[in-house]
Amino acid sequence: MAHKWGMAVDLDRCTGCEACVVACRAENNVPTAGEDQAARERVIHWIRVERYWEGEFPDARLKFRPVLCQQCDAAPCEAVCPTYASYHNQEGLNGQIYNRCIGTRYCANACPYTVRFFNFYNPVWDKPLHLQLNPDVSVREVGIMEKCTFCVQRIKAAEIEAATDKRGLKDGDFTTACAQSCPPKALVFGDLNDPTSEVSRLARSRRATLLLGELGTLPKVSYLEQDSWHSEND
Amino acid sequence: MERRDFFKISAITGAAATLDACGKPEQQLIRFIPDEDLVPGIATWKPSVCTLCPAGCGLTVRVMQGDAEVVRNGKLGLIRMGLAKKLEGNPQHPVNRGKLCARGQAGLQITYNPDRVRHPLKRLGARGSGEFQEISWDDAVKELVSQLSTLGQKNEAGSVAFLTRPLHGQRRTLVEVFLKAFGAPAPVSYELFDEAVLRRANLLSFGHAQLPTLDLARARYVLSFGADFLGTWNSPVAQAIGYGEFRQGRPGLRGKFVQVEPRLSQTGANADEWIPARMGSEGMLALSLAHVILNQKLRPSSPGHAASLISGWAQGLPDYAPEKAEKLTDVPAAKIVELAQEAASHEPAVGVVGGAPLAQANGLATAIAVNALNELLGSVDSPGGIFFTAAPPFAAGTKLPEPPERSQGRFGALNAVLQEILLDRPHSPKVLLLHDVNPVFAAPPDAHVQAAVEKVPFIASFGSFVDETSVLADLILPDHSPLESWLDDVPESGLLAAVATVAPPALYALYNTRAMPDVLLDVAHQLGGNVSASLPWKTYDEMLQAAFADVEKKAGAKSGDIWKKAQADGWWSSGEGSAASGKSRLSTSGTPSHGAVTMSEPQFDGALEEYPFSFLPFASTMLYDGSLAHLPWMQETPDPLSTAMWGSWVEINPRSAERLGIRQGDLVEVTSQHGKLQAPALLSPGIAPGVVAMPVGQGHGNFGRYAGHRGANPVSILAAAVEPETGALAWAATRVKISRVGEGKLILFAGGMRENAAEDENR
Amino acid sequence: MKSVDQINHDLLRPVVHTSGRFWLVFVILGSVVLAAVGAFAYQFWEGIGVWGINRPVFWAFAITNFVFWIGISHAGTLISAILRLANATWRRPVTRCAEVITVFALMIGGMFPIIHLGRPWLFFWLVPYPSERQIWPQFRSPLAWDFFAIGTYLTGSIIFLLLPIIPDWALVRDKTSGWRHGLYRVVSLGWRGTPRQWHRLETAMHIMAVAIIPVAVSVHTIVSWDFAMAPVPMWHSTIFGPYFVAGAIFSGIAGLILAMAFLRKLLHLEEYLLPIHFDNLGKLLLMMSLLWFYFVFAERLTTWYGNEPAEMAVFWVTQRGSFAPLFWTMVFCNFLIPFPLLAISRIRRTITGVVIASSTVVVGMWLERFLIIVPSLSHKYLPYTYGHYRPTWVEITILVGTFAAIGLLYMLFAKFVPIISIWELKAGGHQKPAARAAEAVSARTSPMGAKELELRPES
Amino acid sequence: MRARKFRHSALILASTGLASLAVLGALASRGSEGAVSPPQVDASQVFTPAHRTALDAVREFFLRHPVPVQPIAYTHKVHLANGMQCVNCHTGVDTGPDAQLPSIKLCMMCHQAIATDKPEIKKMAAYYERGEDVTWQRVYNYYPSAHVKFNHAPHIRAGVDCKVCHGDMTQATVAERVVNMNMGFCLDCHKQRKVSIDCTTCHF
Repeated sequence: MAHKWGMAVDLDRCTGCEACVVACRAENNVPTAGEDQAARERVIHWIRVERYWEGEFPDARLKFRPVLCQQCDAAPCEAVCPTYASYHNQEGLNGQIYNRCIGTRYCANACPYTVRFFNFYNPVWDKPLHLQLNPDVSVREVGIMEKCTFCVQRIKAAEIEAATDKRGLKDGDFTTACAQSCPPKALVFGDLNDPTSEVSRLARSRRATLLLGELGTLPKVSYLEQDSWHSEND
Repeated sequence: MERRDFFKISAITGAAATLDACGKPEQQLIRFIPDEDLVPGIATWKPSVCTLCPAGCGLTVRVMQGDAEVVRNGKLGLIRMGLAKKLEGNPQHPVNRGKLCARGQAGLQITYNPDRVRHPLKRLGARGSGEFQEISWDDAVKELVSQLSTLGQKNEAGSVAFLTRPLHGQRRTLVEVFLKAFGAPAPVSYELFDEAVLRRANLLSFGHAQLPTLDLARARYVLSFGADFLGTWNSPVAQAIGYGEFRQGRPGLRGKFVQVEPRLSQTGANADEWIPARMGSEGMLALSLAHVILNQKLRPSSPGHAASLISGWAQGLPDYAPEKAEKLTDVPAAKIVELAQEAASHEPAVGVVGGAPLAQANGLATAIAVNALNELLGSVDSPGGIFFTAAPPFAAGTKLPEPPERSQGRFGALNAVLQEILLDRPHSPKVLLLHDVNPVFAAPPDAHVQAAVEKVPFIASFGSFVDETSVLADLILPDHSPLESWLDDVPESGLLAAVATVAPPALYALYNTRAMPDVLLDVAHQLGGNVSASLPWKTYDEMLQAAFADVEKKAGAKSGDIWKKAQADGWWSSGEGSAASGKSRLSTSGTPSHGAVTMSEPQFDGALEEYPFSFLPFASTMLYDGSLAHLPWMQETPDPLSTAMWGSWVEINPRSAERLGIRQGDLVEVTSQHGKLQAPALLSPGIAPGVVAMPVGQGHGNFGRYAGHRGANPVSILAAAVEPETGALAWAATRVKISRVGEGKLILFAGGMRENAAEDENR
Repeated sequence: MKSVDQINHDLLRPVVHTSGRFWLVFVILGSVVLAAVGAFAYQFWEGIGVWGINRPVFWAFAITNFVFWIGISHAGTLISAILRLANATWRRPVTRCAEVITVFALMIGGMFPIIHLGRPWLFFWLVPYPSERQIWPQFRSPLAWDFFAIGTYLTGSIIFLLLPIIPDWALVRDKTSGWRHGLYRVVSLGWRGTPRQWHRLETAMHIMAVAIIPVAVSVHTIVSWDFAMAPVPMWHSTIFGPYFVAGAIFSGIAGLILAMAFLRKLLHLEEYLLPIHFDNLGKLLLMMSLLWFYFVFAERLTTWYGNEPAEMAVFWVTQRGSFAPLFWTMVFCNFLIPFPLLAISRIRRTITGVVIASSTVVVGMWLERFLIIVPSLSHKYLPYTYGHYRPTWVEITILVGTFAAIGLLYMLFAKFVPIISIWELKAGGHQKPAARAAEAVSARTSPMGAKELELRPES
Repeated sequence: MRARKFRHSALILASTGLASLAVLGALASRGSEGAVSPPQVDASQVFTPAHRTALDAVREFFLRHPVPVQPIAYTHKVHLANGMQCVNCHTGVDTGPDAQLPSIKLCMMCHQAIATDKPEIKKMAAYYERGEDVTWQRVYNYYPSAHVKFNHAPHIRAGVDCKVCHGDMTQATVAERVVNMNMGFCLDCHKQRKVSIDCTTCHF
């Protein structure tokens, strides 16, 4: 059976530490925009930890929510791309084919999660910072849309490795950079078509919800909402 | 940095550079013969150690073949070498178990930082001018040796000061032995966020001058007094792993987490309940909780050693009845009772204290109060409570009980040296050695660090970067980056078993740098005599091996076994104290005798009338204490709460802001008795009206292109107040006033959110 | 009724005689256009980052201009086609001005989908052609639909414009000598005004007139679908098709009125472009203004009543938030100002009144496009990703350039083609085209009468 | 009239002629391009995927690869004739994504002794003396704007002969780009062998 890569985010575990954010930058050659581009709202973070305040002092509360490409099964970004740069592959990934992208930015508008990012200029790395670039991942040039790929390079590598020793992929053979780094294990990546995988188990949790699920985008990332605490006294 | 210039390079289709540099002019450089044979495109994983904070997490470095531009015997060329591509947690390491925090992962950018010092430097211009000239290692070392030996001849060996960041493992041993043999005073280690108060409290309470290990995974109720244990305090990764289990690791059982602090930290943001107690009153709250528990007999009162230190405990802490405490802490009496009952009724419940509450004049009392509360809750050295990790049986170095200097306030020690210099005492330092420490940035103005340092005749720095302190140096002997060096550490906390971490260099040195320990050994041998005799090793790894040989002897292992295993895995455990038993070797036998501790009101610098706000500097989640401000990844990763990037900000409660006519993003001036600074205001509902908070880390005058001249440094307006008993800097004991001065530049990742909030009110 | 000579003289003057003022205007407009081209070159070289767009506001000025100019283009063809089919005689001096606007506005508008690309040099990937990559454009994408819609519309309008020009070019050919004669000899495709030619021209024009109307409607509907197809607050709406078409015709008429006013002044066509024309067009404009207001009201009311959180965020940011000033300016420009000016017949009959109304409408309609695009993009579903937008000099230069460009193109056109359809005008002065053609058989005279024969050097 | 007619046609002819000339000129200029730029140190202090010159950009747009000039005239023919295998020097090709360009150490293993008198070998020995490696130029590589992540190992496992993509090296002296590896080339083979033609198979 074909794989169906998905992720579960346990908001009760997430501490908002943003280890995932940096892990993603390191893994996927996400360029550094620099101060003035940041001021122009052009920073690229394939995964971000959204935070929402609730209430005012002293009852103010904060909610963290890591948001990355939801890899929707009915992705609005795919249909609108005139060149198939954004498309759906057999494993349910929203492929982003950089070389095919002509930069209409239509996909970014169509995406309700605003998780698509654009290279407004050619990225630059002050030497020798470029030595850290991951050879397994493209460096995107000016005019190209980019977004979370579920670390497709890791998927491919794992598949090739599995094929080499003539076996199928098992749950936990590999994971995405963000999930790998997450200290409280808030991010769990895996195959949703494998009912025994941890991600499927979590996706079935009573706490599991979909982000903007009402839009019918069929995201493959499910969020496990925070539990509230109640002592057994009451 | 001049980005616009870079864009000038960009051309029409914008894509020619390939990662392997094919068909690019670099290809036309000469190539040097590679030192190592690698398989192209295949990653190898090498163990290493994270040195960015004291937690001592284990790393695996992803190394792949690449082409680096290097200078070999004067010629610029390419060499094919193994390059570090990514830092990840070492899956087997007992502290971080394959996980790694944001800062740790960004450590990669230290090695590849464009502003690294690439070869030894000798000062050209005036001190602080930053004009240096390249010299050879031989000359550099000769220079240092001559300076030292001249002192030796004038038998002024005592007037050598070694100023360093807190050292771990054998590095510390090496420096200590070196100075001892030379006849110089022990090294002075300094960092802003000093845990001396807690260490002292733990020494007095439990006999360990050591940070506790939190067993969150098994706790059911966590009461944190200002400890940012998920972000920057103690062993954040280990604690975050435990937190995950604490929340959802046990089916049907979800622990409750209460955070007591005046400003919601990243950790507090995850709490089920936030208690914004008055700054410096945390200890009183702890005592009040104890009072309720004792009074209502919620727990068998078995007064432990910590409890016996608290005056009035035996009488049931009459001064801290909830009603009285309410006046002291601003926490409603009813809430205090409720918390006490919850804590008592949910075993195991644990209290944690760290950070700002201890950076007060009453810090030690506060720490002991929480220790006592833990004893009352029966959560010391028991599952779901706090533990003290054993240390591996090294001969020299990190023996337990901790060397007393570990519970000495670092600021006190630093100040002592500075005073010597400023007052021209006899044997005041003539030679100052700096290692990876930046007191000019990280010490309050009244310490007059710069003035003192400038008075020292000769300064040598081992730093890899020219920062505010090392810019004053006469000689810079650049250290390898951590990934290029032999690393070792002995995690103080964050795990139950005694562990020794060691790792060989993950990659060959990119530049003409040398590891500080090797240089020190070289110097020792050139000095000869006693010094050279007490340090017989040629290189640091020999020394490490010797240390491990010692362990092997004790453990009765075959010589070389542990050494090899530790290198292969990146760590080795003696098994002493184990997760299974959940018991460490706690004994209050080592506790020094000490009189009763009386909890006192916090002392603030500045009159309430003139300076109405308590000023709370806090460790930045990304830039830590400022030592990571030179990493572009850290600059561009949004702060978890404010989403601010590339700058600093002043956090203030919307109500206070409204009263002062301050709007989001306005440039405000924060003034204390000791100085003023300007930064954009950030309105946050997560801070008490009487408090303004500011992240430490920005405001570097001289720390590379990414950190230099950006934001403001809150330390620059702090009072030089100390916790009297330890002499640790009381960095949370300053009052300030604040006023609007104009339009500020506040860069938020969630830049558009504010407007909507405003509109919500419009409706 | 003016004499044939008089008409010929007046309407051919601009073609055969070039004043110094022409060159002055030419230079001014030309340099503005050059500036815009320069700005684009800069963007092309540096990357689209030189614009003010950001995340999440990925579209702004470029797409606004695109929709705006496509809208303007609906002036012509639609109006002249309808008026032709309705056989409204007052249309005669107006039709060509209108059709010209269509063609040029389309050319300009059609450029923007390419200009706004991150990698404009790859625009041809929108063209379906078999390539070694073995991959085709994505036909589900509204942008691909745009490509075909605009392509069709442009071709159609060009034909629709050129057909009725042929007889006039023939006339110019006959009235001139030297290189001009040669040039018009080529372009007039050997028009002799034979009955068969007249008959074919009539038929062709009728076919085109009928065909172009659905095309025009479809084009702007498809343009509206660029937005309506995306799940973006206040975009994803069924009303967008008709809303855009109405808006298009609205701005189109306004554009036409302005163009006519300029021509009237610059080319001294006072006797041809009469107040009656402006009055009639003014009536049309009034109707469209009401229609536009109705659409806006319907759109806003349904949003507000529905009270869908994401949409309300956009709703409020336009009604009260940072975009409110622009929004209310738009309402003034498109309704509150033009409505009285056009409703009161005394003002409407004065050309000035109509012109003022039209110019506010042009501004207002540009704002409308902008307000459809930017507020929605800057306030999508997750408040964490809300954004701002400020244009840069590059975008502004390009915008100004488009207006200069259409002016320039219009001038040049008027230089090579009689801007008022001479033969139609004459025909208007005589009898119905069909009868005219029949008569032409016997006398072998085009409506221009015998004089033309004498003029022919061959005969 | 006739004269005028003639003038027009002449005018049209002339203009078209000029136009075509221009086009030809352009083509010719591209044709003459090829040899990589002379040795130079990369001055720029930054790494960027941007082109250095507009000409580079145009070349890449037309997918014209520079013709590499090898510092040493290495002949594949001779070495293969002597029974060496591709993988002997291009290590890693059967286990990983990339094929190694051998370092001079490998060459010198044999050429300490073998054919030391040959001029090219002398050249190499000179490199070795100077402690330098040979600056081999890669012959086959994708333009980065193609964003292709090609992995040799699976292809070799699938029994694709080296010569399918690299030509018959047993006949070649200095390696040249004899096979034009465009997307069509890859796709044809993949379709033929019924293996994935999903975009993310190669592009990511």
